[in-house]
Amino acid sequence: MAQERFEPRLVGFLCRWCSYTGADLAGTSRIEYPANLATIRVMCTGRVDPTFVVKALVDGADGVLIAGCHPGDCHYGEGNYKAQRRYWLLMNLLLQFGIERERVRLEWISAAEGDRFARVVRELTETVRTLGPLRWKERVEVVA
Amino acid sequence: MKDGNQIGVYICHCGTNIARTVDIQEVAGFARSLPGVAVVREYKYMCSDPGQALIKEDIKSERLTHVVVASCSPLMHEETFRGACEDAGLNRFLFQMSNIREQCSWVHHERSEATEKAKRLIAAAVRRVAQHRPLLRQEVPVRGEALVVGAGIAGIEAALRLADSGRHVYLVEKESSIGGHMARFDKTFPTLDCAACILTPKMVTVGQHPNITLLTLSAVEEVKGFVGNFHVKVHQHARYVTADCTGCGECEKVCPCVHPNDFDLLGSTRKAIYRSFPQAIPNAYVIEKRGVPMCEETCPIHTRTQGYVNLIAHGDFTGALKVIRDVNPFPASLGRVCHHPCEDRCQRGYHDESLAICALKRFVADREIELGLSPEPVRPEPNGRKVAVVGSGPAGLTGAYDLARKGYAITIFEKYGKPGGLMRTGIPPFRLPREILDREVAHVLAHGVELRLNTPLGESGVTIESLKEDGFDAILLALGTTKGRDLGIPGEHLVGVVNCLDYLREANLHDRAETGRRVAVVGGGNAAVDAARTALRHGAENVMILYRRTREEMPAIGAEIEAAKHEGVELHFLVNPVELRVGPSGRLNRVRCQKMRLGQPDEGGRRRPIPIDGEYVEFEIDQVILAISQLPDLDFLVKDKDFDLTKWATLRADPYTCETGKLGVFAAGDAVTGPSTVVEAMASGRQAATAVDLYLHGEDLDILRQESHRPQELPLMDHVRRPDLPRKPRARIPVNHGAGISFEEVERTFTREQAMEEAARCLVCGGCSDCRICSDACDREAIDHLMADTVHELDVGAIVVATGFEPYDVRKLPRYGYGRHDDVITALEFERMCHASGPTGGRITTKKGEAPKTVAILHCIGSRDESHLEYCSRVCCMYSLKFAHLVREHTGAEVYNFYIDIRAFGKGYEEFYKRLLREGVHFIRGKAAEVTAVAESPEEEGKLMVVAEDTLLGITRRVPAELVILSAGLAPRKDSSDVAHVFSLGCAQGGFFLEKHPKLAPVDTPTEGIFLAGACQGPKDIPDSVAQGSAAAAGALVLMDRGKVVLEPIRAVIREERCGGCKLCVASCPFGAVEYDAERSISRVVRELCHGCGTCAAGCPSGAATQENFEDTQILAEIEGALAV
Amino acid sequence: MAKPKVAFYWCASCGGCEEAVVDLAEGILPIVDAVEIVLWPVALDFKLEDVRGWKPGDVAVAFINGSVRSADHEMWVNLLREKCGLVVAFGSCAHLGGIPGLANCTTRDRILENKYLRAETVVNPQSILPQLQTRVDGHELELPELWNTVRRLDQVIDVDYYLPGCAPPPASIATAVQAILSGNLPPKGSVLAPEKSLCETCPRNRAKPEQFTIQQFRRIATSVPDPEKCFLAEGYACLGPATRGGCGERCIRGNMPCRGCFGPTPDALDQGTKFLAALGAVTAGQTQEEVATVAATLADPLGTLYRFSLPSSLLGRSVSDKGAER
Amino acid sequence: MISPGQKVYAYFPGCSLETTNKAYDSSTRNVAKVLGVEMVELADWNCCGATAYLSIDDGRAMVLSARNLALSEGQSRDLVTVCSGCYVVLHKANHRFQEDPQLRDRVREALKAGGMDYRGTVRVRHFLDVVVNDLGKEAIERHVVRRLEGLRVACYYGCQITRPYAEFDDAEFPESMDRLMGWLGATPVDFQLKTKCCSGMLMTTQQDVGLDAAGKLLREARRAGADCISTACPLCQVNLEAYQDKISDRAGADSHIPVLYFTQLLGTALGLGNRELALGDSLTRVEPMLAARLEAP
Repeated sequence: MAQERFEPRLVGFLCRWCSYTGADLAGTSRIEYPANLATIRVMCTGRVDPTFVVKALVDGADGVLIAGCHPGDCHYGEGNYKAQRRYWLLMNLLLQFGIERERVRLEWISAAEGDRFARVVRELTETVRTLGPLRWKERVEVVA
Repeated sequence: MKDGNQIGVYICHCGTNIARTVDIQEVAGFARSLPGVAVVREYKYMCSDPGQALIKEDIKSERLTHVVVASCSPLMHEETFRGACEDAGLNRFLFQMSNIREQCSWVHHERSEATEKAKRLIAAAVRRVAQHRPLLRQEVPVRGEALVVGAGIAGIEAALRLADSGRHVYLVEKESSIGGHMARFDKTFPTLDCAACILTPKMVTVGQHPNITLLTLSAVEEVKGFVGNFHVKVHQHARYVTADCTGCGECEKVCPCVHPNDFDLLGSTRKAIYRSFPQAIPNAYVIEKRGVPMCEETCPIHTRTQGYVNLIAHGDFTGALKVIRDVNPFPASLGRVCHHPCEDRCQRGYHDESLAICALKRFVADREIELGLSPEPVRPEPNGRKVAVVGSGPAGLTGAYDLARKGYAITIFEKYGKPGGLMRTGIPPFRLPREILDREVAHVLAHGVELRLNTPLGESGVTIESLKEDGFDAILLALGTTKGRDLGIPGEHLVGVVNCLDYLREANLHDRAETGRRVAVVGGGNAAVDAARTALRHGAENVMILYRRTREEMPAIGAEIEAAKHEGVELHFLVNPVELRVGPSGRLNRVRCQKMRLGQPDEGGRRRPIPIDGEYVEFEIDQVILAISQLPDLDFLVKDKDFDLTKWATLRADPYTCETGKLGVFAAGDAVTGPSTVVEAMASGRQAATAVDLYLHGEDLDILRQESHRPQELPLMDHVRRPDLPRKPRARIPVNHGAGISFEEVERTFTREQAMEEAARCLVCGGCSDCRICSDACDREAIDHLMADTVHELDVGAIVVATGFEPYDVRKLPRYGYGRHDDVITALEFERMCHASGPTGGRITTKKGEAPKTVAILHCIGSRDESHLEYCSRVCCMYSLKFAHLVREHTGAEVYNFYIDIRAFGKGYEEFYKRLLREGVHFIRGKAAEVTAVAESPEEEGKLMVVAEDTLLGITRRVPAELVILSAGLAPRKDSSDVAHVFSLGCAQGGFFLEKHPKLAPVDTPTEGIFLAGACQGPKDIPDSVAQGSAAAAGALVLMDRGKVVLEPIRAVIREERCGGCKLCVASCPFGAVEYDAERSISRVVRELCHGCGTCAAGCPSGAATQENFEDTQILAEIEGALAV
Repeated sequence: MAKPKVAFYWCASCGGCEEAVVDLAEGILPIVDAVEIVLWPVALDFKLEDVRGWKPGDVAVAFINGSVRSADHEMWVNLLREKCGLVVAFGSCAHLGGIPGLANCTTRDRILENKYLRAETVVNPQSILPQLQTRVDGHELELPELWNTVRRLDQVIDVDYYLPGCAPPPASIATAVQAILSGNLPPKGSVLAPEKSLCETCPRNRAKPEQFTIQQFRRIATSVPDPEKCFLAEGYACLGPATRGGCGERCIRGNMPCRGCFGPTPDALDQGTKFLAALGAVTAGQTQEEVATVAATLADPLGTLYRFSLPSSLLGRSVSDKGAER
Repeated sequence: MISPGQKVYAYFPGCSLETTNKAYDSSTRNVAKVLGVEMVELADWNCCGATAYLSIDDGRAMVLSARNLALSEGQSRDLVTVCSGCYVVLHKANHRFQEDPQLRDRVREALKAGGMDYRGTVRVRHFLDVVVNDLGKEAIERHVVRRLEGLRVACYYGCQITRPYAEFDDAEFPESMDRLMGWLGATPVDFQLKTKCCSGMLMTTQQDVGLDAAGKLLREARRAGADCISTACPLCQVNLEAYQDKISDRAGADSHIPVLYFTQLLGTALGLGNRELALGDSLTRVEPMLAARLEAP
């Protein structure tokens, strides 16, 4: 029998001004993309605490998306820059924990880039699908 | 989840929008299973009144503690449902929305997947809302003033509406007049009424409206604050013409500077002082100043070069001379001997050759002499102060000149029997004829300056003390350099070795200089070359210059070196004298030189000479003139301990204030700076004079220390490096070869014609040449060339952005030959061509001036083109039809429209199209491929051919046309991204500003209090722009009339009891809204300043900072929920 | 009436916590007067059987230090939990996992391999690794099993109070004991230390600028910090902002940045990621390249951010046996 | 030995420069020498993967191209070619490689078999781009010893050098070569067909079409008053120079005009001799024309 295709569970933190609006635009323009991502709206990517990302991974997410305004376009000036700095610090950390960098993605998606949002979700879904499930809690138990 | 929660979940079908792909029943069932959920209902349209009623009902009857609505995007209806909760007495923030339409049912087609995702989203919302707590909203007042940015038709409309309703409006416009693109149009489609007739009245009203403050030539630099309370910085560029201007136009008549007219286009021109168009508002002239040109910048005395050059070009030689004499008493002399750095970075030089500026200066000066005119000295009321100037060289004389023109009584003390310093003792007459020098010194003296000759500084003459006793309030020392530097080699003191300065002085002052038969001049500066040429004139048979570097490094003026060579002076390079030897006769007869090579450049940038070991060369000579370097003679002065020397043996004086160690004594010129050129010495003298003036007015000299900011190189003029600017080499200075080797002057001056032609080569890269004759022409004295830019700080409640568009640059589509074929023109150019007050006075014509028999109008140039503008520019079809009509009407020519589709979308537009069809305009369905002059058949010879595929006939057509109009698309302005940044707007379609909602909020932006109007939001025709202008005004008025705005409580909060005062939140806040309280070692949020981004909450390492309605617990719960399924 | 009985026990521990008790110096005397120490392996002889013999609740309080990483530890802490009224997690290891917790960035096998086969100083020609059972001349010897994952005390048994610090400062030990003896106790589960971060009492906080940027991170291993200036502002990853105060700033005064032994503040879910979030506001860089470059200068983030709290981090351990390297 | 500051490039001649277009090769190499541009021939280079193969199996064609790219990767030098065909194909390979993950894997797979790998970091350049943009006006003018004063040149770019990849000039109306000729003292004429079709392979398959296409170019160049046509592509060169008699007969109009590579004109201005520039190989009256128009060196 053919074994069932792995459907990654993804969480996305979207800034309210650009990326969340962009995601809505994908909707109003009816651009189809995989249903794996559940979005969480924040005012600015600057609000995205790396703790949230880790929390999501621990609670069963196989991948995480952080999406905000393009550099220079941040509604609050520089929130996205701070997000990017946190992101890179976090990437180095996750690597040491044995979590592949590809599972957590930072993207700049403007309110006008519905298609881009769809593409990013598609890509992330595919990437994580190839990486396979994270199943953090189980794996930590196994190695315990 | 807190105990006792009664959560209500409401799932919307949104007609079939959601229900089609999401299994509502299943989701509802799932929702019931969620902890804390008391009620689950689904309804066709939750946003409808009955839908909301359901919620309100349950809140009351079921005593709901929290509400979740799963429907469309919160950006769409969050406010609606929050309102519903509030109506039913539930705090509006105990609500959470779940977006299962835009982000679920509309983007996923597989029903099962969409349903599963809907469950996750709802679970997330339920968990989150359980953590919500009641919040209060804060109200802040709204200011009554409004800012409108951009004064095209949209901005004008918005401004008038606001002003008429009694609000004060600041209308900011980048150009010198309001009116925008519409002001350039002739007729408007489809009604064909004249644009000016409908626009001008509105413009006039704006100009006169008591409630409108009009700021032209202005740009918004910074926007701070928030809705209702914006703080705006506006930078207004100087107009250089005051409000007193009546627009009479006298200034325009006299202005010598001609520039391309970028308003009228089609190669028409305007003056540097101009008015875009007759109906301009404000109806005042404006001067285009691009900045300080390099010729003026690099001139040590900052002569307003372009000022006099352009006056010369127009034959106003007296005016030119006046401009020069403002800063320079020696035009004729400098016109001969100046090393003219002004010519080094002339923009004309980038195109062909730099301007012969120096020679032009000489021309006007010489002409005055020719005509026997003499300049009028400026003699103001004496101010009763006396200043002594010691030394009558260029530095001293310039200092005296400046001070005398300020009303000081000046006495100059000169060591030698004649005035002029090195200009006389150093520069030989064949370069600077004595009558010229005498004349210009006389002009300085004519300012009431007293000259005492043969009066050196020292016992034999005057001393600092004696001068003070004689009642001089200040003393300016301009002692110059009179001593030559020694080589320090054996034989230097033999008979026949003479120092250059002494040699020249004897020759120039007393016309008797002992000169050998074979003379070697050592050195590479101007003095060396002068000495060599002088030696020839004093009977030397053979003169050589020995220089240790090469021709490249010679400091002397190139032309002089050439002249010397021409006269037979031998140049020996890379040789350095090491010994002077006597022959059998016991007299000097040989100079032994070390051969040199060039090493690495020194700090001065000149390559250092390095001896080549063991390689020597000898020259037969009987006289050596040493011209290495010069020193001031300060032996007497330094006996006074107040004066001391630098390590270069020059007099120590403050480089900014020229003060010496002794109070009231200032110093300038070569004695301070070391050897320099005439003009550099003059600059030094001027600097000292300025200091003396300040000093005698008891002012603080430190203001001289402020580094006067040096403006950088001006942007190149557009036409530089462009083929259409004809290349024209600079005029050559006539040389008087007849003179041969005599004391007669060698170089001659320009002829009148030569001068005017040469001057006309100036590109006036400064925009305005700063000749200032317009000031004389203006009897209202409305012109102020020194006017400075101003920065306005405005407080406004609302902002309307109406910055408009720009036509797509058709040069980016070279296949249509714009710029290569004269008769391919843009739509805007055609608008001006039709315009009665345009460059052709309304005549439709080819470049040759003939009325075209066939005209082609190419639609969609740039538009609907993936590699240019992907979108349809909306108006091009209609204005192209308008053009077609105008062409028929004016010329009766055959008109061919090449179109993709005709988009006649507006009221009366389709009818207009029909009308054109009836008028016999040809329509070819197919976008033009190219415009070519390459003939494929004899009958095509000499014609422009428009090539296109006729998609109705399915054939390629080649249509001849005498005039081709490119209907360019509408593009975002080049600076749109900067503007977007200033107003924190989003950009779509490569630069058009993003509205809040494409249908429901077309003039709002995501930033509350900022509105959009007109083409800056997207291509638009006039009616739509006007409508948006009104709509935006209405939006702004709503805010202002309400008088207050409610701030969403999503602000950051820092819990004191948990804050350790690490200050990292202070660093993370982009709005400076967090302040640190050192007393209590905690940080605090200033609510009014907080914009609610939450960056500090995320970044608080101890978790003491949090964001209302986006608390960690709430977001973490949402994460759990999203993953719980 | 009889003195309350007190037990001290150590699991995976360095002995520093025992030292801390001794460091009470004469301060220990009143305690010794007030209580009867029934178990203290480091100081008194004892028999497992005796402890097994205790009745539940017999002993008032057990102070357990060290992290839990073997079957033997597990047996002991369960035993003590059963017999003692209160259990206090004593010191960073019991509280957070501590230094031994860093073992969670690799695997047991790799540790044994390194320790018994690879280490420079090891001579082990037959490559013998520790065995659970061994026969040595007729005797069956047992070794407790070493766990792959190190745990903090409350991941194994229920804990009443936490006494943080590596090691807990004598002063706070004294107050803790006093509190227990006097019986006026804070709510169960409390950490017996202040709730604010170290910066509040840090002598250098006043000198700390409100705005600063870290161009690159520095390490005390390779450069000497200015004794006056704020470590973080100088580019040292000082965990003070993300760490409870109450330690008496012993490290700071020794010109050593805070390494976080007191653990996160009550509102911080994860000491490491929280600190990392804070760094985002003060590290340099705009473009991805710049940012990545600066980030790369923070050596061994895992070891730096979780030096004492890896088992307490959200992720708990690394699943890569290369976690120790970077 | 390469002196510091000297520019170094990997040079990819391509097949036609070893056969029909030797002149292009030698003129390029010699010009580079004079300009102090080090052009190291790519060792063991192979077919660029040329157009024909692309239409049969682009995957494999890409592997061919990628092998060349792989060879020059890691030398951190741009890969320079003078053949517009090679240029566009290598470019295409690079772009496809970056855009299409499947293809990338397939190519890398194939390369692996040969013990090679490609990471996609090589920059492909046309020599014209290098001359005009890397060296630039000042550098060129400094080396000019024989200004082409009075020589009127029709600069012909062909279709591939700026399309589809307008990397260094406008796609439809490039001007680099015109500027270069200006620096050399020559006068570029307004040649509007500068990127129109030279008929490419049609010359061999549909000759009548080919002759007309090429004929248009020749006659327009004459009409514009050019003394010669300057080309940047081996195939253009052949199509323009090899059929001038046929074309003249067919059109009943004299369509003869000298055609030479831009490198040959550049070389002439740099003082290189006819041999070094292999002007003798030309099928048109290049040498007489130059002799007539220019002062003897």
